[in-house]
Amino acid sequence: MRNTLPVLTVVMAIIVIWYAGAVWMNAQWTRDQAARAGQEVTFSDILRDTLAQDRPVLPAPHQVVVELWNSTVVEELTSRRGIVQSGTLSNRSLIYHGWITLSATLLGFAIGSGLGILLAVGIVHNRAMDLSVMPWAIASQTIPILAIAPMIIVVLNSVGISGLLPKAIISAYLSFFPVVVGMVKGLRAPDHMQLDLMKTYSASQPQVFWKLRLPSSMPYLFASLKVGIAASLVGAIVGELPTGAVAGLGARLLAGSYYGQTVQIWAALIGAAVLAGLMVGAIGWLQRLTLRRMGMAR
Amino acid sequence: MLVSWIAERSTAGRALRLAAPVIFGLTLLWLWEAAVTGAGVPRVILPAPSAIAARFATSTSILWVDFVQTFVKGALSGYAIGCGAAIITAVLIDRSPFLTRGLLPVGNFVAALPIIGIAPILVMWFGFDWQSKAAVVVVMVFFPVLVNTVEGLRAADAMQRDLMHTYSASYWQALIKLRLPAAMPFIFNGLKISTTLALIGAIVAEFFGSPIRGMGFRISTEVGRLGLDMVWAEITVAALAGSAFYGLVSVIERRVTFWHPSQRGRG
Amino acid sequence: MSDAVIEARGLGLTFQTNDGPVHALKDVNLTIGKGEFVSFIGPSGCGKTTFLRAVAALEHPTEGSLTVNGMTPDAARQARAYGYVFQAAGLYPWRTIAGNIRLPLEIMGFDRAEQAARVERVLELVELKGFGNKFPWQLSGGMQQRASIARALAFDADILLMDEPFGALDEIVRDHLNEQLLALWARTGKTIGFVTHSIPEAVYLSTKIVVMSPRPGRITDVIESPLPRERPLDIRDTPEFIEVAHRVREGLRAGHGHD
Amino acid sequence: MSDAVIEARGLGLTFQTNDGPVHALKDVNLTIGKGEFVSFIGPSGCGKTTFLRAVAALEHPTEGSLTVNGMTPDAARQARAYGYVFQAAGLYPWRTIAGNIRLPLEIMGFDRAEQAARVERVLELVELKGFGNKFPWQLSGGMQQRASIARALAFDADILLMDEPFGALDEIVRDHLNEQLLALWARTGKTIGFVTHSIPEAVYLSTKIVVMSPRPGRITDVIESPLPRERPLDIRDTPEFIEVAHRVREGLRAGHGHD
Amino acid sequence: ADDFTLQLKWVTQAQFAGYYVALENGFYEEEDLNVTIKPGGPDIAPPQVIAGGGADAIVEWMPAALAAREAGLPLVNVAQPFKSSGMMLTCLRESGITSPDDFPGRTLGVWFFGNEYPFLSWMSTLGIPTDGSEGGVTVLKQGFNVDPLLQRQADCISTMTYNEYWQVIDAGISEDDLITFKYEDQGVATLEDGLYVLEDRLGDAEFEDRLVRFVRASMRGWKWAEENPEEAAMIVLDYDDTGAQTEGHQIRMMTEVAKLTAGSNGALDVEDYERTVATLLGGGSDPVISAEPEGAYTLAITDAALAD
Ligand SMILES: Nc1ncnc2c1ncn2[C@@H]1O[C@H](COP(=O)(O)OP(=O)(O)OP(=O)(O)O)[C@@H](O)[C@H]1O
Ligand SMILES: Nc1ncnc2c1ncn2[C@@H]1O[C@H](COP(=O)(O)OP(=O)(O)OP(=O)(O)O)[C@@H](O)[C@H]1O
Ligand SMILES: Cc1ncc(C[n+]2csc(CCO)c2C)c(N)n1
Ligand SMILES: [Mg+2]
Ligand SMILES: [Mg+2]
Repeated sequence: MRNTLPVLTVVMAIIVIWYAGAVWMNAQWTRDQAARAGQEVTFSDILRDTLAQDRPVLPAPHQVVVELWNSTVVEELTSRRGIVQSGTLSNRSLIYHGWITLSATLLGFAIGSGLGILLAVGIVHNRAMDLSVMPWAIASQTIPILAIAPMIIVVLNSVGISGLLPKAIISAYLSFFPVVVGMVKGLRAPDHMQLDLMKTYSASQPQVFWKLRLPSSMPYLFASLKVGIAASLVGAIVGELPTGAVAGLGARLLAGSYYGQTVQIWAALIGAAVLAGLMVGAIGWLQRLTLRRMGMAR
Repeated sequence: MLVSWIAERSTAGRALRLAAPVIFGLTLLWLWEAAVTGAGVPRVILPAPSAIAARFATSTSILWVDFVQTFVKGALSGYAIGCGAAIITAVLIDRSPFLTRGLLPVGNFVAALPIIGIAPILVMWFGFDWQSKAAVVVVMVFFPVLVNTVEGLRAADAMQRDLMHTYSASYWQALIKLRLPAAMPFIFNGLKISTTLALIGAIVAEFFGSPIRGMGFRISTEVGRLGLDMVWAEITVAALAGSAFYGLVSVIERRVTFWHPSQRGRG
Repeated sequence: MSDAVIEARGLGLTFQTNDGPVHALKDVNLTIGKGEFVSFIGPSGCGKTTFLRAVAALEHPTEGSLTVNGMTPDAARQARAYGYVFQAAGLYPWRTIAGNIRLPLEIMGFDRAEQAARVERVLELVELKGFGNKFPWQLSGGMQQRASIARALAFDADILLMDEPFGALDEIVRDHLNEQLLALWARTGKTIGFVTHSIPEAVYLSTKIVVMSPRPGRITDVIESPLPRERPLDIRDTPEFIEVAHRVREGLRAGHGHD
Repeated sequence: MSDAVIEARGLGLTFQTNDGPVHALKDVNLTIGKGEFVSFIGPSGCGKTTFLRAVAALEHPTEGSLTVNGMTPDAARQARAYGYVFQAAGLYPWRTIAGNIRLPLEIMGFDRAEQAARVERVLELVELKGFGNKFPWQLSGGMQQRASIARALAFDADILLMDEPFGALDEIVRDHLNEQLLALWARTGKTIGFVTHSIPEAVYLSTKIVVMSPRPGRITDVIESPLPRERPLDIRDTPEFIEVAHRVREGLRAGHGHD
Repeated sequence: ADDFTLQLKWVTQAQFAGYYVALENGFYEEEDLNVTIKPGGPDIAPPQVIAGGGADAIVEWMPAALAAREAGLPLVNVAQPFKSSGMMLTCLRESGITSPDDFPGRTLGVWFFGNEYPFLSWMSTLGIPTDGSEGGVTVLKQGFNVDPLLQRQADCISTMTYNEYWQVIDAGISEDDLITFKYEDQGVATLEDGLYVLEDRLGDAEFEDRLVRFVRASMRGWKWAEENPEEAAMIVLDYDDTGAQTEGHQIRMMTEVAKLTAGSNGALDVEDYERTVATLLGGGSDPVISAEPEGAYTLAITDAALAD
């Protein structure tokens, strides 16, 4: 892999900066504690203490790694609730919570990007929709989801919908918008001559769509999907809060923050970031595949 | 349908262009009012539009203070910093193939951090006032703008690039005279999506600690107090401000990317 | 001429631009009968492309009337009356050459086998056999132009509108394609509108030559060709041919003088 | 020829494509001296564009050697030795015509006043005065091509590479531009590489005519022109001219036979 | 079995141990009830949930419940397992605060979302403005944890005796470095975690019967929890789906909660109620409720539940 070296370099750089930041940001606490205890601190004391605090402002990378390891592998292999001993994933493991969030994200992304593409198709083809949908799609995005999410959940619960779907709907709500914006632009990207050619064939709207608009929207589509799937993940995590925040990375983040478990928050954050990175990476891979097949990768 | 009838007729009239969404919206509001009053939905669940309007009218000073705190201080500053940082990062990534391969995959990881996770941390780092909200906004808008800019910087076609080669243009000259203009349609996609993200981010971040003003503060407090009419009055402000913000960016987009087929086709 | 295919009366077309209106066509009167081969020649920017586009309903005249087969150009387009070769090749970059040529066939609902057969035939006609699987950017400029000609010839439109189709081709290929085009025209009786900058080409191909002059775009001369329909390549050395060519050149020069 | 500007020895260039390699150039040997005007002529797809692009360091040869001013093409490009006119106009849509022409001047750091003066001068040269404020899509095909010629002429590169620059122009504008180009060449002593499909144009302009044939692209004939440097338009009727034109046509035909 | 849904005020923790114990130990089952316990969270307003039909009963603080009543949602207290208040304001000693007189000019962290009422009425009793005006305090909307104190972004923060206070301690600040003001000690205590239902459902005999059985079983759960804090904490841990709670913290929370529930058999002490109402009505220009509530509680349910 020719990417390995650059990625490793960047990761190394981040880790170095991270350590420096941890020392710098946690030092205040160390000094305060020492002052309360009436002690002098040397630089090496600071170094030692800042990288091993229980409630650091910024946990050191190795603390997060240990937490990640413990809350995945160790938890599943050795704990009473782990998969080895109970046969099911432990509710203390990030694998379990990650999976809960991932399933809501994927469902939400499917709904959201599907809806986004449909709306974009409508907007591009129908003047009435062009004029009326977009302002409301924009307005819908300015409504803070956290404020209405509980209402959505209450309403959905009262019609008997619960579980994965309400979360997925909130996730879809956040992800459809980037897809609409990108796809409207993409579907309008064919240049005049390309459209004129279709006109001379007197091609029907669906034909223009499938043979011209859709192929030329590909670069925009993939950029939108990448943003959309990241938004889906954020949506799924947000959606976990009003569902009682019982499971999923969002619940984990929140629970971590109730109890000031900074290390646990960071572990969940890294978990979410890894999920996001993998999903965005997957779409990038799909993009390269598609563009190569379309002869557009040069 | 009424809306499509109007749309058909409105090829010329600018007033009518506005009329379609307004009529659509009024219909929606009317249905809402009817549903709430008719079906007897408890007002602690969903207040009627009329109640919201009444509350709006009597609370303009609070709404204004909240608006300044959240939108002007939190969202706008975060938006400017976040979008700027994303574009600069995209250019850095683009500048060096090494970073393209190194930073972009890592960027995918870092930039999609969920707001719920970072908001408490950023409040801890940057304090309770608008600075931490701006920081949350920075993180939220970064990714969409980054992805779109990176994509856009690849959009110049081969012949356009070859021309720059023949001039032996420096990297920066090619960037400013070719790559960035060609990337603008993409960049503006990111900027438009980010307008609404900035607002959401600033509001939601206030849920995690704030001074006792701000749209997010008011919303979460009033939900707890069952003051749902106030909640919706704030949401109305958010929707208006967000739409205006989006509209403004769209107008700028139209002026900057007038040459792109998606803009040239209309108007 | 009872069966006029294209009929323009007092046709005018003005573009509105950021710095004032551009009168691309003004007071154009022209009748093209069924089965005619009409060439348009004139200085750059005189409105040839604009006229062809108006006929194909890609631009809408701002003055006068234009009918095609007695209908509006829009209606005629709906009836799929046109094959159009654009001045620039305009191939879709995500389709191979064969895929590009297949495009109109797919749209018009030809069946698979027929599509393949036609693609094969026109690729051969424009001497691009073996390049079907290449993508447009893998072809030279002239090859792209030939592919776009093939695309327009693949289906049988009654009216063929060609905007400088052979501009980027060398003499020999050009001669070959001229012959092929004449043969096709003789065989099918299509009506052809053809923009060219080459006076010999115009004279060699056409039954009627329209000379235009710019700003605003007007017709300055319409020359009915006295040449027989049957035209071997060496007809170009006959006195009639040279005579017509001379008249065209004079018309062109006059148009330029105006500028 | 001691002061060779462009020197190709055993030059080969192969493109790798999805369905096998394409040999665009093979075993090309050519020396172009300082101040020469060299035309390239040959069937569509024979590698003319590819050769010009290789000289301008836009493609990299896979075999043999190519030097420009004794350096690699890349180094020569760095020294801003080239003006290049592409086969398609390739104007930037977000710049006006004047803005497009100004582009290389901005990049090369001419001052404001100088930029304006040069833009004005070349717009006039290509007869586009008054169109400076238009955007590319508001121009006809030929006008776009002229704008792209103006863009290449606006700055003073020592080597001018022109890929069918006059393909979309009518005879009269073309004659005018031919004369202008010759005058410019005489005045400045530039080295010019020029692709054309017009045999008379090639003969009229060049000191040396390179005839190429395709698949793989090779040089089949290099004709040193016996015509004097001073060339009025009516030189085209002299026997020497016709003689050279004949030889070129023969070379072309031979190349095609190979196909 | 009859279905019954309870909406908690906050996430699964020992604060609600009685209900989880009753569920785990089958007390509800014995009453022929099929109980669902819904955890709360930072943006779940239990009154809203009950108004939307999402729950049969909710756990809520009395100030919020009475305010909701004034806002038009007729909540009625049917049981009061918590006798005393666990709220306090915790300050760093190094801030120099020694009594409420030192508050003006300070920055105080407060929970909002309907939890601000006790604080506001305390301040208005003290005559300290909270709107940022001269001579008042600067109020911060406190997040979910004690960071503002640790980061010294606030001089004092709100804490519960059973939860946040210990987090401060756990963070490494010794009790000596802290100074606390309990609402109980300041005479402004208001009733916390009570059970509330919607008034219009109380006429329904079938519902009342279910409710009686629910309260009876819940109180059994509470008493069991008081006696067996460690086991109760473990039960809570089992029901915590987030897996974020720790054993030590929950056992300690249970121990502290037991002190607050100790004085209650479940029945509302009317004197406490009246003290709460007086606190909320009294003091300052901006009382939490503006009029003496009517019918905001009923003793009928606990009477029936505790009869045998
Ligand atoms: N990027 C590319 N990838 C693959 N093949 C290419 C590429 N560019 C050119 N070719 C092939 O190289 C050969 C020479 O192309 P070139 O463009 O040099 O021809 P040309 O002489 O300029 O022709 P024309 O007169 O039609 O412009 C052609 O067969 C073409 O298909
Ligand atoms: N979309 C447009 N907007 C504004 N002006 C235009 C537009 N299209 C063409 N024109 C103008 O109309 C005139 C005629 O253009 P047209 O393309 O018809 O010329 P042409 O005869 O085809 O020239 P050429 O031989 O160079 O292709 C030109 O002056 C051109 O600038
Ligand atoms: C928005 C919001 N913020 C803080 C709390 C804090 N709080 C109030 S009661 C309680 C239980 C004790 O731990 C807690 C933590 C809340 N409920 N809602
Ligand atoms: Mg034209
Ligand atoms: Mg070429």
